[in-house]
Amino acid sequence: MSPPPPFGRLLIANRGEIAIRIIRACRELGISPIAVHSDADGEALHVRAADQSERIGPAAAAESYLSIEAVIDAARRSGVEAVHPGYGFLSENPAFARAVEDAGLVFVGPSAAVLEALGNKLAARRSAAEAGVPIVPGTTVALGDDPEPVEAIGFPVMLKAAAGGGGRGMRRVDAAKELRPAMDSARREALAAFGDGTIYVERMIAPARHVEVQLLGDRHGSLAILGERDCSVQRRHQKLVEESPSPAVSPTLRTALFESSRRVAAAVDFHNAATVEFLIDVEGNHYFLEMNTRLQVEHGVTELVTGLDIVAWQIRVAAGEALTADVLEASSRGHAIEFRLYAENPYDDFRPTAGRVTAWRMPDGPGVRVDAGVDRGTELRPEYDPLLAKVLVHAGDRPAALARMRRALDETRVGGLETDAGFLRWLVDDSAFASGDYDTSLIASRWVNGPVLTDEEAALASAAAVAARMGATTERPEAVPEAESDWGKQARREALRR
Amino acid sequence: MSPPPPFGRLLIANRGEIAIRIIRACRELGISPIAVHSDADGEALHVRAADQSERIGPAAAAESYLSIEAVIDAARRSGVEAVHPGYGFLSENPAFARAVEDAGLVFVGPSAAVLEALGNKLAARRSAAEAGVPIVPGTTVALGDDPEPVEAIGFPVMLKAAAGGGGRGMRRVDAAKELRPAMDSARREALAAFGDGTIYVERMIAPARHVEVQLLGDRHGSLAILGERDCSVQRRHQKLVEESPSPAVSPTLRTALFESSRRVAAAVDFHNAATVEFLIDVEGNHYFLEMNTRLQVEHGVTELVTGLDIVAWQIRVAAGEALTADVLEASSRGHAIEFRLYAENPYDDFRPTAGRVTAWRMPDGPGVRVDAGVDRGTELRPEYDPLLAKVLVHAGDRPAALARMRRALDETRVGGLETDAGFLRWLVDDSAFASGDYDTSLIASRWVNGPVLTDEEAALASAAAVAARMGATTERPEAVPEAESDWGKQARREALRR
Amino acid sequence: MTDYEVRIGGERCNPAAGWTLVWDDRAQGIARLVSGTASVPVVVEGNSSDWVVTLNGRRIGVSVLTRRERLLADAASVERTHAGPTIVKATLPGLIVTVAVEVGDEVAEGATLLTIEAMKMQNEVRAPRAGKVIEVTVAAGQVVATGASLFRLE
Amino acid sequence: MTDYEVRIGGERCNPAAGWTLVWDDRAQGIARLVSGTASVPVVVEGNSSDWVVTLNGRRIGVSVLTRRERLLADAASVERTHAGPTIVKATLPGLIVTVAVEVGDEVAEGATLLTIEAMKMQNEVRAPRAGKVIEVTVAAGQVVATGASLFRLE
Repeated sequence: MSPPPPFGRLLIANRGEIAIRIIRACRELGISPIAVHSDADGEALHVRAADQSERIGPAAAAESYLSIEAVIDAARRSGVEAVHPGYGFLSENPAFARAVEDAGLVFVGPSAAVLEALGNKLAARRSAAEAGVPIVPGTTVALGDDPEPVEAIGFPVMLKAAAGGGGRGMRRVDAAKELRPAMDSARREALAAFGDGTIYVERMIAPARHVEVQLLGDRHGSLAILGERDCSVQRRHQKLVEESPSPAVSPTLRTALFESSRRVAAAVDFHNAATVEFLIDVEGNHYFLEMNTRLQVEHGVTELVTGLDIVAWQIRVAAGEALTADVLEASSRGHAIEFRLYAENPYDDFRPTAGRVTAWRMPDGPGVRVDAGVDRGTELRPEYDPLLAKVLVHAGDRPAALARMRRALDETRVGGLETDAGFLRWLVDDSAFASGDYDTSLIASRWVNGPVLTDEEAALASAAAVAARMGATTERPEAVPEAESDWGKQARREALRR
Repeated sequence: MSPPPPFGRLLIANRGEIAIRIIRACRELGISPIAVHSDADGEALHVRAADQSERIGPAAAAESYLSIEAVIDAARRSGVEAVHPGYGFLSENPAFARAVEDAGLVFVGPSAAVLEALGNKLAARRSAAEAGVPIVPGTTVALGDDPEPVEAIGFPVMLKAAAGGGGRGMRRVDAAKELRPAMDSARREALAAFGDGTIYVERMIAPARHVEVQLLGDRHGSLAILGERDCSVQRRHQKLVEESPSPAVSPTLRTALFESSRRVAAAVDFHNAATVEFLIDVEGNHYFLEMNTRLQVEHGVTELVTGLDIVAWQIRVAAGEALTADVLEASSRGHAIEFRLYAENPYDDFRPTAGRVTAWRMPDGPGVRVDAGVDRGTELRPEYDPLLAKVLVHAGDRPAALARMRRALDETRVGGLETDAGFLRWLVDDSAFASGDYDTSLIASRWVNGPVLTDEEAALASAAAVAARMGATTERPEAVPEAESDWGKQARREALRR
Repeated sequence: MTDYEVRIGGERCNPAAGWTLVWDDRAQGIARLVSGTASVPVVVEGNSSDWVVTLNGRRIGVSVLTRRERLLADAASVERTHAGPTIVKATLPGLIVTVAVEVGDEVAEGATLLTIEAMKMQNEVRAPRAGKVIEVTVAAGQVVATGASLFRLE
Repeated sequence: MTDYEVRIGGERCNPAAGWTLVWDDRAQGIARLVSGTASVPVVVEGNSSDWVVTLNGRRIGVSVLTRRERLLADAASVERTHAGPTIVKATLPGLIVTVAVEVGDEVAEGATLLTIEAMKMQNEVRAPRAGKVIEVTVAAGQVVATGASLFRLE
């Protein structure tokens, strides 16, 4: 009935929600999932979800999740046949892919050569330009100490790390006098994050939409293009919200994006899953940014609109399976949105927070999917990414998806630490986001540090705190004996409108 | 951006998971949902999920959820504009629909006249036959004391309640000598359940598949046919598992089922949601059974494959909206399965159980939807239906959906009371179910009271209990000091295979 | 090392070796049994000698007895065997629909004694052993709670 | 009736009238505020006078003081205002990347004092008020826990 499992056992060289996502794919494919953990993660959710977990070192990521040697050792010890790197950590590291293959195991991802060719963002820019794909104007060689190439482009510009990813080593520079310190700080951050301080420069395209195209390829030369995602809602050049289809992409532009993506992929011997990222300017021109040769955080958005299981397919093509017609001819249905729930404070520039999760309730029901990496009692550690969970919705069209997301957020309850939920709840009602006509400056221009606490919110919070202090049996908050005030009525109307 | 809400406030004349499902639809439509509750349900999940809840009487359903007067009073008190009856209780009661309309409110369902015409299964049989739709051979008038019409059909036969539903008042009779007591007992059960002891008889079609077609109509004459569901896995003539598409329905049969459904609906002035039920015999002939003029428990299966929100559409068409092209041309994608999690003992003839839910963890992640009616701490009461939650999965094809359901069941944890989870976990691996080639006798012929506890299971349960008694810090169960036995290894292999 | 005797359904049972119980959410009894190479989800409820382990969705009653507890339990069991009447109790709460026997009736093992309506279903209560009905403590129309006495059999 | 004084961010605040707090899961602090016609989901944490209420995803610190507690708090606050040095503490644990000031530096309010790496991001610690740095207790490369002293300002 069910096909034989692609592998007997598979090691997941990652943690958090993506480790759990891969564990679920393994279970559904009949594969025994083996986790890894640092000393900080001995009781983490991903460890509890796997069949077994191998310790790979102390809490510091550099000595555990980023240690090629430790992960390869764990794979050898546990007798797995394949290794899935997830995203981040070692997922785009060619040396890791090579070490996995040298150990006689299958790396679930493109070949080391592809990771190498595309992992260097500068080399990827050159390769895309050669393939006839438009790139963001800027340098295609490493930036030295001479500021001349930057000044030739004209301010504002973006400095970027050649080894970059996740917004690290990225700096916007608006004037010549800011250039030198920005170059230094970008180089320092890039060196710390990637061990490579090489940077380059691109013209600042603003306003811009950030749109990416999902690719899935097999080892037999077939390539599926699984639609686009809009990732324009960002803070610190990192994505917070993704949706598919993109409200900014016309059928003509979609065809052009797909064609450019196909060319970039064709320039290398690509297989497995990857994403081609583009900026779209106000005229609808698209510019290649980079190609991420791994699973993306936001892959679930594409899974919802296409009905495909991208993670399962990653594993299947890694085992040599060919993509089926279902995948190659997949079409998009309805509208999907992902909101990322992070342990960070949106009222303080989205600064990461830490602490223990004391309340944890996730939404469910029709059209809602939650991929969580924590549960009640989890202690958030400063060593790792503060992503708590991804809340995804799928509905017939964009307005229905927004209404569903609003409902899902109202069902979501997290206590014990600051999260970006206040921002997400604001965003779903923001007129620019609701209209679909927004760009990468949305957070910077419309949120800043968020709206001030309204009198209504303060009064409701006060009522809750007083009632809690007085005990659960309180029938009404007794601190205010006078008759209901006008804004009390207003607050109820607000509450009703939600 | 989002359309104006169809109604300001809506009363949900139901409880449990379906009340929560409707509350969610209300929230997404911008409607304020108002619940009702009996004295037994003051702290129930559906009460906590609504904006407000009206008490409608004591625990006994006859004096609360089945009391037209109490529900209409609650609707008047709370100032709602519409009433959604859910399924069961008053959902197919023409007097209730009329009382709602007489109170100047909108009934979310077909007109009282349609409920009347189709609620009497005998009248519906006549109407279907007149419309040229094949019906199960049997009587089309009420059965008196004379056994002759039954004997003319030939045993085995099925006795059914004219006012029937949910398997109540249904009896299989295999021989003449069993007829009289079966007639008495069927009449008694029908009278108790529906206040109407009228019964009729149908020839027993066996082996048979039970397949139903989902309809959705507006008040402007448009009718959408939203595919079929297979409901052949039943105990006590009640459904436990549903899937779409049906593995037993060929394209030709599907066309015939849809045409028959269209004819049955056309014979009455139908609008809102309903389901036309059929039996399919081994030759692929279909026979009209009945038309349920309400939302079905299993509507979520159709929502998953079509991407539509049937409950939201029920409310929208009740407010006078026309079905859009999206709905009228909806197609099915992938495969969806629903398993119903009941508080009943599958090792004791699926006898209902009661008690308090002490552990409650539902699955999530890709392709999994849970519609739950309880949470941790809920006390299951004998007065009401023992449905705890519906676990639904959606995947690209049937084998992938089965694998996903197996994964979802392994993530599901319920403690404190006996549930049918042991049966469901068995079913997902049963060869007949997995093959898709099963019929309504599956439980009776393959499960009986379930497989005996294996030595492996007993030994694992023992290990868990001993470890629990010895405390959480136990590194291994110490009761068995000897080396690992052979079946211990076997148990691990079994565990791995899952 | 404590020497426990484990019984399931009255039968002695050896715990599987090499499996560790790891709590996932102790307050709810959610745990896993893990061996070097596998992980089996379970729910564990109970305390002292009486446990219920849910495995693959199946609730399995497990008694875990020390030597002392086993001796006491055996003694109690012998006493029960020798004691006369058996009390038939309601295993679920509900409404008594029909009572099929009267005081003085001789019933066979498995004979229907009464019908109780619960969760909208008719459930039959059967005789746990053959015997003579010496007391009927309920009547049709009455609502009973779990554990309520229904009959006494001699 | 107890007369509580409620403050949010140091400002006095009147609780909304006509709302009842209904616990949904008390152990987790999950609750709803309900009035006759509406229901607002909240999470409530804390005890005694210090509470955090999460409303629309926003965490709102609420102090609920009795008259006695208020008098004590006011006294303590006056004392703090008169006390000299301010200790700048780490608000999140992480690795000190750079220290931007030395003992003796005069800093403006909001000036960057050091950069701390946590969650893979560079976070700047700024001066809470203008003053002179009289002690630097950390150095680049050091890992600090939440609440660790970093600087003292005169």
